[in-house]
Amino acid sequence: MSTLDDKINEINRLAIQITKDNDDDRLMNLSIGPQHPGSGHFRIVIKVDGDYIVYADPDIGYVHRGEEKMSEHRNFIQNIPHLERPVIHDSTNIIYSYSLAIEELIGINPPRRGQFVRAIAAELDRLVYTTYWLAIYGIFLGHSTMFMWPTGDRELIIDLLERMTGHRVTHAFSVPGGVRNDIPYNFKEKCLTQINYFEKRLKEYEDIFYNNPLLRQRTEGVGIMNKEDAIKLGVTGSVLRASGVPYDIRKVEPYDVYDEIDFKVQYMKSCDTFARAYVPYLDMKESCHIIRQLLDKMPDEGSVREKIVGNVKAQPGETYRRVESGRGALGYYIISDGSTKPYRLKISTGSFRNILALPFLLVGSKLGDMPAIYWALNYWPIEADR
Amino acid sequence: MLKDLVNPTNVNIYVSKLSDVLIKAVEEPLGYAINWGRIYSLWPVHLETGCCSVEFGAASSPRYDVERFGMLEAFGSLRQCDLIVVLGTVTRKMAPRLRMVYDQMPEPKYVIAMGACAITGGLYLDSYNVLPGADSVVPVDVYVPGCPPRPETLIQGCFLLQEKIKRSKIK
Amino acid sequence: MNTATGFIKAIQSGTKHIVMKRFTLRYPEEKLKFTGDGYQFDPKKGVGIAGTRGRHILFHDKCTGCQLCAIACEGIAEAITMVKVDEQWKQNKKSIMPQIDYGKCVFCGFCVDACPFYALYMTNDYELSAYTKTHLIYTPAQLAVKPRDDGEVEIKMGKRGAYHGR
Amino acid sequence: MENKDNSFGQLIDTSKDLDNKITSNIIKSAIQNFNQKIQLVYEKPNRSKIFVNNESLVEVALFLRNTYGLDHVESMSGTDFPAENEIEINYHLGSYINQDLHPYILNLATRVDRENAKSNSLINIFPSVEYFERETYEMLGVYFVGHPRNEPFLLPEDWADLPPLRKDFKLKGR
Repeated sequence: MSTLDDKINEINRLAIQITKDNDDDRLMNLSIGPQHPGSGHFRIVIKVDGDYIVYADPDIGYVHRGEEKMSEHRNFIQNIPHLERPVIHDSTNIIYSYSLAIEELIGINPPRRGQFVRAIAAELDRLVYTTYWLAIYGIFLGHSTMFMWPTGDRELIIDLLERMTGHRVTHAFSVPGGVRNDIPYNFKEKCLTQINYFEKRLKEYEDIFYNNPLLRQRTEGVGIMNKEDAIKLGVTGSVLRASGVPYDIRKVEPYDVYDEIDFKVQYMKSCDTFARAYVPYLDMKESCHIIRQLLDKMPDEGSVREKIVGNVKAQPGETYRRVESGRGALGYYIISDGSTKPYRLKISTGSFRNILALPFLLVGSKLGDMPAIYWALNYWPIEADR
Repeated sequence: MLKDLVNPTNVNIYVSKLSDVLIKAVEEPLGYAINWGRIYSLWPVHLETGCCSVEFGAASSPRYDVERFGMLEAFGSLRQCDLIVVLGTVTRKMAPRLRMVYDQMPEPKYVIAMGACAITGGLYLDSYNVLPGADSVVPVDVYVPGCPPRPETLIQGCFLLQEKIKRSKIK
Repeated sequence: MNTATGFIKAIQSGTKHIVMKRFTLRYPEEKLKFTGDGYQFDPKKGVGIAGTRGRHILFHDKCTGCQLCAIACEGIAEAITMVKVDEQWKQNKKSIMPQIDYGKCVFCGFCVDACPFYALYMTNDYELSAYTKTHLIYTPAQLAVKPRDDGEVEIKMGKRGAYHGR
Repeated sequence: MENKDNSFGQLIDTSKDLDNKITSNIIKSAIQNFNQKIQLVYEKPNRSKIFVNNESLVEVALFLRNTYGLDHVESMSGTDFPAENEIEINYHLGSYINQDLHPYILNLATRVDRENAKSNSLINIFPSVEYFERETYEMLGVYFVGHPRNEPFLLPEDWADLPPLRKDFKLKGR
């Protein structure tokens, strides 16, 4: 008998000691991803105290493919297919700034009609990216309709882009010197009808998703990043604009034909997750306006491409060109030594800059808010990893 | 005479013979039934290895709606899945995780390699961080080419996989 | 906005879709119709002709075996290799023609841009899935086959929303 | 390739263009403040590049941030120059506060020795540089003094090769 009692006492004593001695037991380590319905190609190490996150450390690099090193071994045209892979559903924009940089290094100017076609493709791609982002945001918050509607309406835009470029998502459409092919016959009318229909559908998103009291409760006042913090962290794109800084590369440093286009920079001052989720939606509405203007102002005739040979040589020098992509400023820093290949190529992407804000926003918030905060950062893991 | 036939040793033999006949009679239809069940409940693991996940998402969109065929219903739990779609590039950092996920899945399990990167490494043939294809990590049943493949191609690949399952013998 | 109004509006906007047309493309029965016969390139003008970038088509009577497509693909995916063919053509002294490995091909179409003799185009064929890797390698003879012409459905706009129709 | 000598003849006369006037003012005053420590490499519309010694990197960055409101890092990269046995580090500075400087990007460049690559971290001046510096440490092997986390980031945990963006790291088959 005594032995059993002793044992029980011993166990109780040990158990009490363990829970007492180790304060770290209060903290639980969570590793979210890479196999997790709400993570994607991304892992985040989180420590929670009860329900509150006290430590967050993003562990990225699951899709790091060494694009910057690879591009040193390919010529300027051969670089296009692999450089657009980081964001395949926003591939015109990621090649747009590359094209601008190479055009500057080679010293050519695309024809005017080519510039318009490229801008149309870029705006359509922004719609494709943002609708996909919105669909995943819907499924993150458990709103299945918001997965189905944007993915369905996204196909309208993908259909347009496919007619225009020849592939659903990886277009390889914008090249240094313009675009690869002219728009097909009666594209203009089709584009206008589908964009008008898409815009009508966008209004319905507001009713079912953005004005939905459940979404409001999950996002309003959650993950606040005020203006000073946003500037300090150097975030970009919709995350920055949601914090009350009206900064859009299309406006502040217009490239190609954007200085002829009349549009507003959409921004909000509420600085919370709802603002970060709402600004891309406002951007989509603005994109529809821009596309209509571009179609209207586009010259009917003319060449679309200044043909360059595959092994074109660049002037020695360096350049930094950027465009406004779906996730913010997307810059290419290219150093050329006068050969047919870049000496060094650096992609500065919006995702890589925005992910810095994730630990800042997560620490102190509740675990249940993690998906809402994480995906509202407009983060696409592959683009950050490159 | 009858007594000889029905002694305990003989009964054992009869029963075993009868069960052999029964198994033979049942095996094929039963296997067919089990396979039939399997092909219409292909549940994939939600492990995104690369950028083909965008077109995987598009495949479950209202336009293509693969759930019409009872497959690719995403967001299942790992332990209840029988299909893993390798969605693109397998990097060195992701490869151990991919194998880990594959090992945790219950038998029978099937693998679809989606996209050029998952088949041979594709564009990243000389990259320092990309493996030349998913079949160096997991055995692959069906290859779906494209970069990324159209959702139609993925659906066609799933039809091929269904055909393969239909013709396989259950153990 | 009031919470109750928000819910009612959300439900209302969803309910409207009961009467909307089905957007789904019934894939194996119906196939999409594309703009043209596939992506083509006009070397004289220096611009392409819009079209879907699917499997390639090789015109044996025009291919000269100049390897420009293979050189273009060298830095992209190394999908094209030049192989010997049995046929004899006047313009193709070496009798070599491209063979494409679709396990590597990324359908960027830069090989089509590189071809100066109108010999290599792309088609609307996209159904290429296979059980083994070797089935993905298309020989010049296989590449010469014109895909069967089907696909007649495209997105249409109606009063009850977008749908796929003829 | 790099024109490192400092000559004011390179300055484009930009008295008409407002943007360029501001940017040349920045560079002029910076050069006046840090006598001999800053060299102008080039100046183009909305882009310019200055070169500083690694010792004075932090004070120049601090001066640029406090005086002109170049408050965040757009991009940061390193480039390997094996011929000169040096690694160049570029900080692309931009501004959100100063509205006139919105389109402007200043490339703040410095060079460190290739064998013993060590540079001062700017993390206390620009918090936005944190992940960029971690990436540069990993990809080029430049140790940042003062950075709390010089550790693997993008590459696999068991990476035991050269830093991949150095020029003597060869890709297979190239």
